Amino acid sequence: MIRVQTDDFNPGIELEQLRQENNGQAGAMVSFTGLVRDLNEGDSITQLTLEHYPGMTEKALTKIEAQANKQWQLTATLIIHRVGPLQPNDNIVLVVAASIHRKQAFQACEFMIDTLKTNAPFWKKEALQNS
Amino acid sequence: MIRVQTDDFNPGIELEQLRQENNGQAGAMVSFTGLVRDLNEGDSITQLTLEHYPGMTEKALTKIEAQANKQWQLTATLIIHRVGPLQPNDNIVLVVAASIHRKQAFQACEFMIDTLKTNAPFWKKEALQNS
Amino acid sequence: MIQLRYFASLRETLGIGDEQIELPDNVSDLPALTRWLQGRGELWQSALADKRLHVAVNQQIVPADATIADGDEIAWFPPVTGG
Amino acid sequence: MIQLRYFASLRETLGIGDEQIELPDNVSDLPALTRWLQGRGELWQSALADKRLHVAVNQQIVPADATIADGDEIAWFPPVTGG
Repeated sequence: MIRVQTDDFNPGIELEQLRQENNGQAGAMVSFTGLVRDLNEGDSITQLTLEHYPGMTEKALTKIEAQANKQWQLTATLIIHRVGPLQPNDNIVLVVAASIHRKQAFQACEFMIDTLKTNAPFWKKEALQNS
Repeated sequence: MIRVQTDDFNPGIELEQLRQENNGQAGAMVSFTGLVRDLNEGDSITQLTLEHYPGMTEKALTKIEAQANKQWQLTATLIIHRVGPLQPNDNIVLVVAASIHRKQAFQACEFMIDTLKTNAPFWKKEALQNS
Repeated sequence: MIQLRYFASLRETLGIGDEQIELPDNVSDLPALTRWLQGRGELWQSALADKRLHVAVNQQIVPADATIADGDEIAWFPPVTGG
Repeated sequence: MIQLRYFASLRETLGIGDEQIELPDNVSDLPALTRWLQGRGELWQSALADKRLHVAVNQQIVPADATIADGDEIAWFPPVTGG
């Protein structure tokens, strides 16, 4: 499943949901959470805005998920990506892969976030803001 | 941090706790959740009991965590492992690695669960139980 | 008509996010369309000359010499930085 | 005194989880201790002959020929299956 949203998400609720649906099938669930880093330690904070290409974004993420499911034996996959204004330490992205096999879950999760970083039409715009 | 416990744990609460403490430091958080697989589709369920070697278990996990922190640049690590009776689909183990670098978080998380599987004194005992 | 879209820093440079235009005469591929747009002036000339730009036709990344047709949606954007 | 511990299927086979014994005379390494324990009878003889068993001395995995001393905690167990 894929989701693109301005609202925050809760990785814990998503993982618990996937676990409930798992029903004893997969023994391994690997998640990647991307967070907004706070690059400035002084008296200014980073203001981050994530722009995307509505329509193409969903197609790109759906394709990434399909590629992972083709290449590895997965019982569930999930990609959630936020857009819009973000604060330091905010969740940006969540990628989850569940599998019978631990190694496959790791490989699929890493493949999805690596491919997302190079192929999905998101653009970060950072701006310093004096507090 | 490491924990060995009979009680269930909630990966979501643990991840959110780590995120709150992260404070904008790490941009990548990778988690592995191990679940009890339900190997039987018929009218019997798997009864799983996890035995361990108290004392040595904690030492082994502490060593695994220290090795990961030595080998990779991590901002936080966590290993939680359950012992005692477990039901199908229950959480068994949670391993988390947070880092500035995505690749390092993946490698450290996979290293910790791989090493745990070969070096930490846990033993699964499965028994079929007619329902 | 074709739909043109510009994203991120390119949108800011050009001061436009999207537009609909008639497919210009004798334009049937990306290089020809880019040259046509660059004819709009210095700003367009230099902005679209950036070799790092990606182009998507109908929401799929395509090579720089891809063909285009009436009804297409064509988007230019800098390297993506999501995740 | 030395502390002996047996885990998992080995504990079930032997019917004992742990015991404290005096360090037997002339026993200063694992092979000698194992032979001494195997002298307890057929059950011990065959159970401790399993090459897949691991041994930990003072809660650290050690090679099969490790030395032991008075006060040590020595544990035998089958391959681990956690995670």
